[in-house]
Order: sequence, then C-alpha cells, then structure tokens
Amino acid sequence: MRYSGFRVIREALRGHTGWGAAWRDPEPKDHYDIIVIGGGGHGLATAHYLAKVHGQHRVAVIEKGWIGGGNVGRNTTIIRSNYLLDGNEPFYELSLKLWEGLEQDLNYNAMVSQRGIINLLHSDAQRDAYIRRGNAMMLNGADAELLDAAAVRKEYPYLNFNDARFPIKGGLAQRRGGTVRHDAVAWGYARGADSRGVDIIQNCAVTGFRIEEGRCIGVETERGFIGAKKVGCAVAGNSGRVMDMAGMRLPIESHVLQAFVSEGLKPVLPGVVTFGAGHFYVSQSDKGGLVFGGDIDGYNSYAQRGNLPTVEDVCEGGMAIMPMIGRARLLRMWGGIMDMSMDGSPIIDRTPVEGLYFNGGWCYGGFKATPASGYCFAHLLATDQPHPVATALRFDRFERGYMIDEKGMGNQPNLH
Amino acid sequence: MHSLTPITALGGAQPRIDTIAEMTLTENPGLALASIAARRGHEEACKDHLRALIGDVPGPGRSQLHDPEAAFWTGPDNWMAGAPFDTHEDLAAQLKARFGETASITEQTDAWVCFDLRGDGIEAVMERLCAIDIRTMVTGDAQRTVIHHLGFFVLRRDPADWLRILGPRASAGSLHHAIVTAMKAVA
Amino acid sequence: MSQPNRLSGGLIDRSAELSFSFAGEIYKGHPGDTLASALLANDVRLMGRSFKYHRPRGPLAAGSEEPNAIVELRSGARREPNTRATTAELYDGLVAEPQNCWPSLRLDAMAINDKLSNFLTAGFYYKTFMWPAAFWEKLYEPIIRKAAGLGSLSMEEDPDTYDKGFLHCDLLVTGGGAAGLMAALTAGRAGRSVILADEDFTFGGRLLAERESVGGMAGADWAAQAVAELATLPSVRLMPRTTVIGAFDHGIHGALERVSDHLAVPAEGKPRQILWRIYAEQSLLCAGAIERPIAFENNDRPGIMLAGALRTYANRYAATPARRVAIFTCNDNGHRSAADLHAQGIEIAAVIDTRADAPDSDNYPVHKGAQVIDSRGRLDLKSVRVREADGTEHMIPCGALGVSGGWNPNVHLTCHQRGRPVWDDALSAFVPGKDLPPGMTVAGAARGIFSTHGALASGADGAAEALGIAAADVPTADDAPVSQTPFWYVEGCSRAWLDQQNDVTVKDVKLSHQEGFRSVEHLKRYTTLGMATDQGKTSNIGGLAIMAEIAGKSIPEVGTTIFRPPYTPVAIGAFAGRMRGKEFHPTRLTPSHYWAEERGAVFVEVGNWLRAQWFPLPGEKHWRESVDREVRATRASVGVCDCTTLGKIDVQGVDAAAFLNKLYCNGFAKLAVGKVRYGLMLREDGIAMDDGTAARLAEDHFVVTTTTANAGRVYQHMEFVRQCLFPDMDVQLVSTTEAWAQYAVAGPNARKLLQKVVDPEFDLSNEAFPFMACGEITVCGGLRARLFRISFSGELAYELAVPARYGDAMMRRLMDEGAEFDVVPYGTEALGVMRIEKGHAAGNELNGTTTALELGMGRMVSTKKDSIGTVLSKREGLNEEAGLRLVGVKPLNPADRITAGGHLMNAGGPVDAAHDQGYVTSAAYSPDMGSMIGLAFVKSGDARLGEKMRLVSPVTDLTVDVELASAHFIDPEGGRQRA
Amino acid sequence: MIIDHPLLGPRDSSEFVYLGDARMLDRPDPDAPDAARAFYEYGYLRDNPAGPHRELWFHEGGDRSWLVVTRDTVTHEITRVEMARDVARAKGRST
Repeated sequence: MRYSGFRVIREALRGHTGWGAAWRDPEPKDHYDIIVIGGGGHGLATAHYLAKVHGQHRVAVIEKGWIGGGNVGRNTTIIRSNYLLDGNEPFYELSLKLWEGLEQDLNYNAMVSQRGIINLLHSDAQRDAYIRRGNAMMLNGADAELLDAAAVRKEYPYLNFNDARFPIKGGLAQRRGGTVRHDAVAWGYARGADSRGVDIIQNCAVTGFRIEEGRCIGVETERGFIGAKKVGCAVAGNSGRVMDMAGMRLPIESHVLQAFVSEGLKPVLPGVVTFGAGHFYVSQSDKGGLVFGGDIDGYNSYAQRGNLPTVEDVCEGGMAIMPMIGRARLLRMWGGIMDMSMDGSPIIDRTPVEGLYFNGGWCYGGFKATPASGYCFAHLLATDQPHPVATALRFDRFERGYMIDEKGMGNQPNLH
Repeated sequence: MHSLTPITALGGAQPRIDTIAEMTLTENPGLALASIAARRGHEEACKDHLRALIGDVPGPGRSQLHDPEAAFWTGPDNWMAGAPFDTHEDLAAQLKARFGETASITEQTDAWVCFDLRGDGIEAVMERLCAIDIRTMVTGDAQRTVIHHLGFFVLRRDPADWLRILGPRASAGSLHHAIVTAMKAVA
Repeated sequence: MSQPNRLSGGLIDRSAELSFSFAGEIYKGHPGDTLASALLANDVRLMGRSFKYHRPRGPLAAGSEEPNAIVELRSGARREPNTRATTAELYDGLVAEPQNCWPSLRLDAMAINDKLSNFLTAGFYYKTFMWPAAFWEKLYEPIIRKAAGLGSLSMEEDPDTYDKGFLHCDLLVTGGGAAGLMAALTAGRAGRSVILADEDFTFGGRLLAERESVGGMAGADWAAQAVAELATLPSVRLMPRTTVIGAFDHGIHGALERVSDHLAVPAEGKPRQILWRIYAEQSLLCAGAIERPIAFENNDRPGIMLAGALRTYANRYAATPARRVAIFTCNDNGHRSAADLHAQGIEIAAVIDTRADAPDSDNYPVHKGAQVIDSRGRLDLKSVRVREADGTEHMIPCGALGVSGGWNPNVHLTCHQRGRPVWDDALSAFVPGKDLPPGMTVAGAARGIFSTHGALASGADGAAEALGIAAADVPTADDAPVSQTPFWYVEGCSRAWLDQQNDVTVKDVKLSHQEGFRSVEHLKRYTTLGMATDQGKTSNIGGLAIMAEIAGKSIPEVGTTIFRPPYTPVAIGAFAGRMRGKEFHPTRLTPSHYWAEERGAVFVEVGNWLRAQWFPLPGEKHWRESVDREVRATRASVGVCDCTTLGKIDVQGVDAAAFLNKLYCNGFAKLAVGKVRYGLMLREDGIAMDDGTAARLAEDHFVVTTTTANAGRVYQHMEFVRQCLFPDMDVQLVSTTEAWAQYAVAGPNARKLLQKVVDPEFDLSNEAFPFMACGEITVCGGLRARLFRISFSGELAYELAVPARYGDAMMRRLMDEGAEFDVVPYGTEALGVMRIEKGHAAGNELNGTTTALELGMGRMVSTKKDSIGTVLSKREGLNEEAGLRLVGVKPLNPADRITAGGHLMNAGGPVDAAHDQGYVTSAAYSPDMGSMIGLAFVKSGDARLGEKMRLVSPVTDLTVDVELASAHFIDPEGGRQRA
Repeated sequence: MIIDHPLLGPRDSSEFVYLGDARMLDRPDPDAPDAARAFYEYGYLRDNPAGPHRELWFHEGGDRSWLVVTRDTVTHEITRVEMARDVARAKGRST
C-alpha cells in the first residue's frame, strides 16, 4: 500500500478502515537464501537493500524480540558524515546520501531533517584538528564549514559566550547533518523489505549456528532450525553474545550509552550542537523534546541502563555551554548497548566460517550509519565482495596494523 | 637561609581564613609533607621505622595523630607523613635519613594545599561535596576521595569538629571555592 | 467571596492570604495550597491545552501524575515551562502563565487541530509530507515544529544554583504516607539510620486526603504526630519536598530536594534544589498508588478528574472544582469520594456506577450498571451523558465529574533496573515483580495493600524485615478489604482519551493495532502513548487494556512498558549542580600565575591548567607582535617559561631503571646518575603514547616528565605496568607535578642568568654540567632545587625546579636578575613556535595514531629488550615503506600562510582524498625563518625533502605551494643546546 | 555503582577509572615464537561475556590500587573484588 497525503485524506474520510499492517507477521520457512539475524535498523536495512538492489527475495530477518527494539529505537537520532579518516568518511558520506533519498526510496516519512550539525571547538589544537577533519570531509566530497566564534554566536546566541570555562572559539559545521525520526527508520525499512517479499520474523531468538565442515548452513532458533545459504549477523550491542555461538571472539566490548530527552519545549535549537570540551550533544525533536547524550558509562554492560555519574557528567556539559537549559527538565533516560570496537570503527566483513558474515562494532555511531551499513552489508552478502566504501572495515585490520582510529585512543574501547 | 619569600597556595602572603556561621575554613601553609613507600622486601623494616617515629603504623583509612611527626595511610605500604613546616621543611631529607633503604621518600609539601575546616555543621558541608560517609568517620580516620573532579584527602582530627582537607595545590582556588560555597549553602 | 469554591476545613492556613496570578488574573490562596488547588478554589478549572489538538484541559489529578494542568511558572529568567500546577506550592507573588496556546488560553487558534483530528491520527505524519523532498525542511517541518512543543524556555541563563549532596543510611523510605511513616518509626525507634523522603511538602500521603481515623484521631493528625516523633529521633532524617527519582545500582538512589521552589527567590547562598545521591543499604518503597481513569467519549474536559483527586482537593485543600459534582466509578472508591464531598456540602448530582450491585446511598442518587458515555461543555464541564443499565440515555448537569477506574500500585521505582511488574488478578493491576532492584522491598499501596491498616502494618513489617529488627506497634485503622473490578473504557467510545497530554485516544490504539504495531513498545512509539511529561502514570494501563482486548489476549500477555528514571522530570541544572560556568571543571594555576597576571599575560586553557599564552607589552596590538618578540628575545638572549604543567612522576626503587626500560621503547638501564634522557612511551598497541624525559637523580631514583595533557593517563598506565604486569619489581611511584615550580630558562644567556641565582658551589659550566645533565642544587642562598639541562627550544636551556610555594618569588628573582640580559617571559605560543622550529613533536603530532617510525624515531625503539608496545609496533600496517613520516614544510612564497590541518597533495596532481599525501600537524610563523613553517606527516616524507607540494585546505579556503624540508628548521646540528 | 575495595570498603565507582577485561594482566611472552599472534589476541580480542566478568578498575580517586572486580555485566552485581597486584602475583607474573 502506497502512502501519500491523498491516501491519508481518503482514509480519514472513510474511518481509516483501509490501512493494513505495515508489514506481515509470517511463519518462518524451512530455508532461505539469506538470513539476516537482527531486526534492528541495520538488519532491516540490509534486507531492504538485498531485495531492492540485489533482487534477493528469499530473505528472512530474524529478531529475538520486536523489530526496532534495540539501538535504532534508543539513540539520539543524529545523522552526519563528519569523519576524518579515509577508512570511514566515504562510507558515512554514502550513508548521508542514502538518508537524503530515504523517504522517497521507502515511501515512508522518517523525517530526515538536515538542519545541520556544529561541533564546537575550544582551543587552537582543536581548531587544527577540525580543519584537518573538515578538509578530509571536503576532499571526500562531503560538505564542511569552519565557523569562528562570531559565526557560531550568530546561529546560537544563547550558548555560553560569557563565562565558559572552556570558551567557544568556533565550530566545524556540516549543514547536511541533522536528525531522523529513529523508530520510523526501522519501520520504514521493515515495510520496504516486507513489500519485496522479505520475511520479518519477530520473537524468534537465534540459539545457535549450524556449522558443518566450516560452513554455516543455517541457524537454530526458538522456533526450530532455519536453513540458509548465507547468514549475516547484524546485532550490534549483542555481537559478542551471538558470535560466541559460532565460537568467535571479537575485537569488541559491549558498553552502555545513555541518552536523555527533556520535556517538550517550543523550538529553541534548530540543529545539532556538540560540546568540544566535555561530553554533551543535543538536538531538539520535532515534538519539542531536547534529545541529548554524552559519553558512554565506561564499563562493560549488557544492562540497557546506566548510572548517575554519567547523567550528571552529561548535564554538566549541557549547562557548561547552554546555561539556558537549566530549568528545562530531563524527562526520561534510557540506555542502549553499544558494540565498542577496538579502534572505534565498525566491521562489515566475512568471518572465518564460510557463509557467515558479520556487521557490527558500531560503537555509538550506528544510527547514522544505518543506510550505508545495510547497503554495504547487502552488497557483501549478495556479491561476496566488500562494497568499495567499506573495504577498510575488515576484521584483520587489527592483526595487520591498519586500525581506523578516529580519536587516537588505541585498543581501549571505552575511550572511543 | 635563602632569600625567597613563599606565597600560600591561594596566592596570598598570609593564609586565607573564612568564617561562615559557626564554621571556619583556614588555609594552613604550616605543614611539611613527605610520602613514604616501603621498598619491596623491606616492608616490615619500613613499618618499624614508622612505628618508632610516630608510635604506630596506620592501616587503611587511618592516620596516626602524633607530634611533631604524624602520618596517614595512602595506599598499600604507602603513607603520607606530616610535620610542622617551621621545624621540618626538610622532612623528606629527615625521613630519608631515618628510613634509609627501607623506603622511598618523596617530598610532597607543596604538592598539596591544606585547609582546616572547623565548627558546627562541617559534616553538612562535606555532604554537599563528596560521597564519603563523613558522619561515620571518627577521629583519626583519613580517606581519599573526590570533590568536583578533584582528588583530595580528608582527615578527621581531634576534636571531632575539625577536618583537615588536603587538595592538589594548583587547584587550591577551585577547592576553596567549592568548600566556601558549600559552607554558605548549609549555613 | 473571593474564593467561591473554597470549602471549610482542610490543611490550609487560613490565617495568611497569598496573592498570585494566573493568565494575568490576580487570585488569592493560602499557605498549604498548590497552584491547582488555589485555582480550583477560585473557580478556575481551565488550566492548559493539550499537546496535539489543543483541547481545553483542567487538572486530572492532585499530585505529580498530573498530565493536564501544566503551566509556565515564574517569569523572566526563572520561567519554568511544563510545571505541574498540582504540585507547585503556592507562595505569595507566584506568577503562572498558560502554555501551548495562542492568543489566549480561552481562545486558542490551534484548537483548529481538534476539528482536523480525523486527519491527524496516530502516525499520520509517517505517511505524508514526502513530496517534494526538499519541502520537508523548508515547509512541513517548520510548521510542525512551531506547532509542537509545550512551554517555552526563557532563553536566559538559569539564575539559580543547584547543589549536589551525598547521604548514607541503613534504610531509605520512599514515600511518607501511612506505610512510610510506620517504616520510619520502626527504624528510627530502633536507632537505625533512616531517611524518609516524600515528594510532597507535607508528610502523610493519602492520610492527608482522607476522612478516616488512625489510632483514634484524624489520619492527618496521626501523621503530624508521627512526624513530630520522627523529628526527635537522632538517626532519622526527614526529607519533605524530596522526590526519589531513581534507583540505581547497588542501592544508590537519586533524590531531588526542592529547597527553594516554594519561595519566590532562593535565599542568599542557598540552592534552588539539591540532587542527593543516597547510598542506602536497604530501600523500602512506600510510594502509594495512582488512581486510574475510565475512558469514555470526551472524557477530557476541564472538571473531569480522578475521583480520589476530587476528594484530595476537598479534604486536604478545602477546594472543589464545582458545587455540583457527579461521580463515575467501577468500585467503592468512587462512593467514598461522593460521601466525603457530600459531607463537605457539595451537591452530588449522581454516582454512576458500572456495577449492577453498586451500594446505595441516602445522600445521593446511585445509577447502578450505568455508564457515562459523553460529556459537554466548551471550556469546562457542563453536563455528562449517562446510559442507564436499561439502555436509556440522559444528561446530568454537573460542573465536575470524579472518575475512578480503581488504583494502580505505584511501581515506578521497582522497574528502574529493568524489573517488570507482574499482574495481580485480584486487584486487576500490576504489582511489583520479583526482580526488584537489589535491596528494595515494597510496602503499602505500592505493593497492592490498599487498606490503611494494611499499609501501616506493611510499612512497619517492611522496615523490620529489611533491618532485622522488631516492627513498631501499629495503630488501629480501617482494615476493610479492597477489591477492584476492572473497567477500562466505555464500549463503543472512540475519541476517548487515554493519554490526555499527548492526545492519544482509544481510536489511535485501535488504529495502531490495525497497522501491525502490536507490541507495547510499538504501540507506545507509534501513538506516543505514555511519552508525555507524566510518562503515562495514569494512561499506560488503559492503552494496554485496550490493546489486550483487541488482540484477544490478557493484559499480562500483552505485557507492559517499563518505567525509567527519573520518577518525575528533573531540572537539567540540578544534575549539573555547581559544575557550570567557570566551575565546570576545576582550574589549575601555575606557581607563577599571580605574577603573570600582574604582567598582563593572556591565559589559555590547557586541560584544566591556565597557562600564560603570551605577555603583551604596551603598544603591542596583535598577538603575533608579542609572540615574535618573545621568540626573538629568547633566541637572542634569554627567556623564561613556566613549564610546571608538565607531569612529573617520582620513580624510586631498586628496579626503577628496569621499570623505565619496560615503559619506554628506548633504553634506560644504562643512563648515568646525573643525566637526563628523552624517552618515548608506546601504548601496548605500538602507537606512541607520550614522550618526556627521565632524569636519574640517583641509582634508584628517577624523575620522569610527561606531556601536560597526558600526565594523568601516563601515571595510571605506569601504575598498571607496576601493579599488574610486573608486580614484583621494587619500584614506587608518586606524582609530584604540583610540588615543584618548574621554569625553562632558555637562550644564549641562560647559563649567565642561572649563575646569578644558583648557589656558587654548583658549577654550571658546560664541562661540569653539560647538555642533558641534571642534579639537585640549591638556589638563592640555600633553597633546595633541581636543575635539568634540557632544551625544548633548541637553545642553551635549563629547567629549574623549586618548591611550589617559592615559585612566585623564583620567577620574580629570575626577572630581576635577568634584567641585565633583557630577559623576557615567554608563553605557550612562543614555546610552540620554538619547538616547531626545532621539529619537536608535541600533542598535535602525538595524536594517538602515530608511531615512533612516523615520528622519525623508529631507530629509538630498542630491539634488544622487551618494552610495552614493541611487539605490536612491528605489524605491517605500522611499517609501510610508503607510510607517513614527520617532515617540515614551508611555503614557497614566504608571504604565504600555511595552516595546521591542511592536507598535502602532489604538485600538479589531482586534489582529492584518493591522492592525499599527508597533513600538516602544526604551523607557526617563525621570526627566524621569516615565514610560516609547519610540521607535517607525509607519505614517505623523509625521502621527499625538498619536494614541492601543494597544501590545500578547502575548509579555510587556502591553497599554497609548499616545499618539504627537514623538521629541524633551526640549528639542525644542535650546537646551540650544547653550548 | 559501589565497589567494595578489599582495603577501604565500599567506595563509589566514580572514584575509579575502568580499563576492561582482567585478561590484560596476562601479557604474553614477547620472546615466544608466536608473540605477534599472542599480542594481537591479548590486545584486541575479548570474551565480552553477558554475565560474570573479571575486569580491571583503577582507584584513581583513592589509594591508586588496581583492582580485579568480578561483576555481572547483565545485572551489574559485584561478587568479588581483589587487589590486582595479588592476582598478578598469583598468576606467577615475574619480574
């Protein structure tokens, strides 16, 4: 069923009786060409592109709970492609381009809103680093703009330009950055994949891989064995748990990242602002809530909840640069589990097990990557070749010494 | 005698004193400090020297209040010794001479700013500053914890309405501001 | 009469009158009122507008679960949007304005949305606004954003302050009603430390709102008596106006105390609020229960409220929304409200009870087996339509309707560690599950024990069990069994509100199910049910019930969304506390700071340090003038720079040298006493971590320096290596960064200047104290000091350290004694220029991704020994022939600018990422070279010296032709530093 | 969270700095023939269990001890806290 304004009006006039389910609720078949484990943003996007770009229709997405219940539904909704390193930037720029055409592609309004992102800078060394990054972005075909303090002030006059401990000296802007309505991304991809024949199987946890002679031939699930020629795993947050069933140890730790939303407020923040001398980033949703976050809690966790010190750290950052939010109230806090990789960059690669493919290690940047992650993972699953923008996102980069370390923090996941 | 005039950690020629309600916060530059770290294999000998010096060996979370030298525990086989600055400016050298090869001694006098917080309400002040359970600390207890991202030591002195706070010297102003702000908030 | 709906009795103080304003009108109230109760007493029911349809709304509840009556409280910079009128304590001069309405609360233009509601159903926006693509940001979204949101921020800095605090107790009791008071009495009488926290300004909970007796006296009087006793018990801390907002790991609770919110302005020095972190060995949740409404058509008009709230307003606040009231109930609770209101002289128009066997009353008509099926009234309730058991329908005029669908235990905090409540069939409600936060137990209505006596007893027992003590004696009180028959919504209703603030109706839930959004999480997200400022405290259960019915499942089968902290919304400022403005992070001052201030230095933040960046002289108009002068003067004669901020770590022990050998990639075992060596520290992954020097003061004693930025991390790393990797080494570490004031004295006249301050017995001649020498000396007539002959500037240079308290005087002395050499102080800018001129790596080069090889120090990595990082530094990716190498770069035209962050491209080659050759890390103007110079990492850079390249920086709009050069621009042979 | 320090008793976790899996105590032999592989696995691969996890915390705001904390990554329950130095010695890490 195609969605449109006319359709909304027509349905309104006849009592909304015509709307059908956005996706089916099928029984699993015995065998698929490709199984994607994980009904989150990345898994659903993978299935969508497998069907749409690669003509793969015997595809199933297997989800242990309800689709979109993981990180795609619990993040701060920011999209951007402001990366430094060549291993990353083209990938995220592809993602941003896919975002830009997403609604038309999916016939679903995910509210991709390119209201811009500004990374504030507070020191000369940071300016040097942002110039380098802005140049890398532009040399990769993305947009970037270096702002001085006056230019930042013009756009955000209520930032702390008076008594900031770390004065705002400018910012790196990406005008094409912005936010997307996160749940709608999962639903839109699910609807897109479903409409092309993909089976989305909810409430069906994978309990094991069936591996014979080094080859993965399917997955054991709560609802029995499901065979497949290829199995792709896109369960970031739980990658360690799932790949353990295939006997793999990963260059990944699971950490909790908290996010926060304030009560609804009349519009104050047009775009996304990030603090460069503390842990705070913020945007305002279309509903009016300030959506903000900061650093991960810093310890391994699968608990989907965090603790007070991080809440306080984030709010301290907020008050440091934006003291007018002091009387806005924090309404709700939640935690998502991040695949924190050893260099802060993701992995889209084959595994040592033939027929088993892996997508994970997204750290806290997975949401913005959703379209490109799905696109590139679908490419890998369908063609057995890495997509050109994802060639660096390999497993063996650690052993061979080709880390993609944007922050220069080394092999300590909680510092990325 | 050398010809250089010291300033206090807060930058004054004289120590800063703040009185708020029944409480007084006094900057105390009159303390010489040195760390004592037992060398491997000499732990007992080191403790013997310490015992001989101050009468006992303080265990975790404890200090041995004693004159003129005193000490508190700072870590496994580590202590911080203190003594009056006027008579013990060379405390580290004195201790080195006494402890010999049994311990590593490091001068710490000017690594720290010392504040004495006294009077009614000091527990309430500490409750606004740090997570330590100040109300269960008894005379002689010495703990290290954190105020507003600053690591510091708090020692419960005798009498019990007297706390000694040792914070990083370079951040003396920030620490002072935090304590005085808390004093005003609870006054 | 100024307060037409003010009743007699209640817990308000009639002896004082408070004046306040709402929507520009002035009203009177009394101490003990909330804003909502005072407005109701003044016959004001309309207090707000809903989020989506802008429906007129009055209070639904009398507590923090309120979805409707939210206002902008206070004015100017203190304006607080979305403040619940039902909990805002009245004070004299209170100012409140309605929000989300224009031009006025009574006449809101956006109420047109209500007429269009059939088009604005759940999730409609996902299906439209897609064409043309560019219109989303330009047209559709701005309109949506403007229409959305609730209250407005002032856009000014919050003028109030917030404290944080930390408390410890054996038992935290959350909620000071019947159960909580008994729990606190039990613990307090036994001398156990107990904190009793309640979000209300008066303890007592429902006892304040009911007309029943406890221990032979009025419930409110018993509560007051209990509080009076608790106040005398030394181990009890009473915390009214304190909301326990979250139960975090290991018994840590967050609690928000509203210290000053009942005042116009906080008292001098006092915070507005305090965020307490409570460390509780045990926690007893006595948070009571929340009444649930019944959904029926147009059930959201001002005047329609929870029956229990109606009772609270009448009994506690002596206020009523109307003089003629009806009740719609499915249980006895509604009758209790009717009886209490009747006793207060309110006319009870009808009690409409869904039960055929509802009890009778002599005082008002009871409509058994009847239902309210609709309501009328534009801005407030005028009448309700009732369908009798026999199917006949008629209107009953009334100004208010009390609705009771039963009570839900307030399980919010039990879910904070992702525990799920369980369904209780007898209560038809969720009660706390088994997987509570460790240490937490639940008592009273929060546990589903709804009788007053039951609550008192379970509070006492709960505390007793938690602490292993005897329960206190429980006073007599009502102990009638409570049963609840579920009744969620009136058959056939459509625009019947579940989530009143977010305008989610029964129809929306049905549509959501129809479209496949069938899990509770999908329902919540698709319809926004329960996502408003009240977090669905009164609405979630209704949505679940309807979902269950449509799906043909039971409510527990459908499941429930879980509550997350905070219990009620908390000002962001409270989480930040004092850590804002200049106090965001502590400030570290160098020993020469006060002196530098006197000299008019410009300071710069370096981590938490403030360092002098340059020292402008009168007449210098541009910072470059000052910096160039400082560089020239230093290179010409002598300059002094405060370098105290470098980390200093005292390393002692028999194995100190062996330890450093593990730590640094280059060798330290053979360093002679009295010598300093440069050291490069790798992370275990083979990447450069930090650099610095190690000075050997004795066989078993080194002083190690780190960069300013990495001091903390390096110390932590050294302790890791010491304790975890080589636990049997005899080595001891102490940070001494702040103990010593350390000054670089650099320039051809450095020795001459130092000779004037160093005591004469110490020979500073080049022979006696050569380059890279160190020693313990005395200065100025006997002050202990340390001297290191090391050079960052490339000049003849020393670093002199004295105890920090003498640092100020030492600097002044160096300036005085140096006058004859025209000594200058120099700041971090000049320091940076000189180190770039010398090609020394600093933070911009040691950026966490670079290797010793790339830094030009590949040969330093000893192959003869093991040290941290050597094995992984050998990986192929870190040893490519064509890898990056540190080189110098300078513009072909000396007048051209170059910039750090610029990328290098082959001259004449393409300019894009695929052809990137490297990047400039640092750049500065070199007075010596007469041009800008820079350091850069360039592919195979060491083999390309002299090559012309193109530096591009599109983000700063710069393209410059440059030449690669040795990074050692000045004195490459190093003659000066050895002079 | 609260970490029950073996010497100092219960302390707020905000006094500590987290490093990660306590297997980082097991630095491989740099001279072994498979040192390159062993160091790669030591440096980069993690069990990352959902359940009990032995992990390293540094008491930076306290006594500067490294601790090995056994903590459940699902519930955050801490069942054991040891001095890392003792653990390292027990593992036979020599000088």
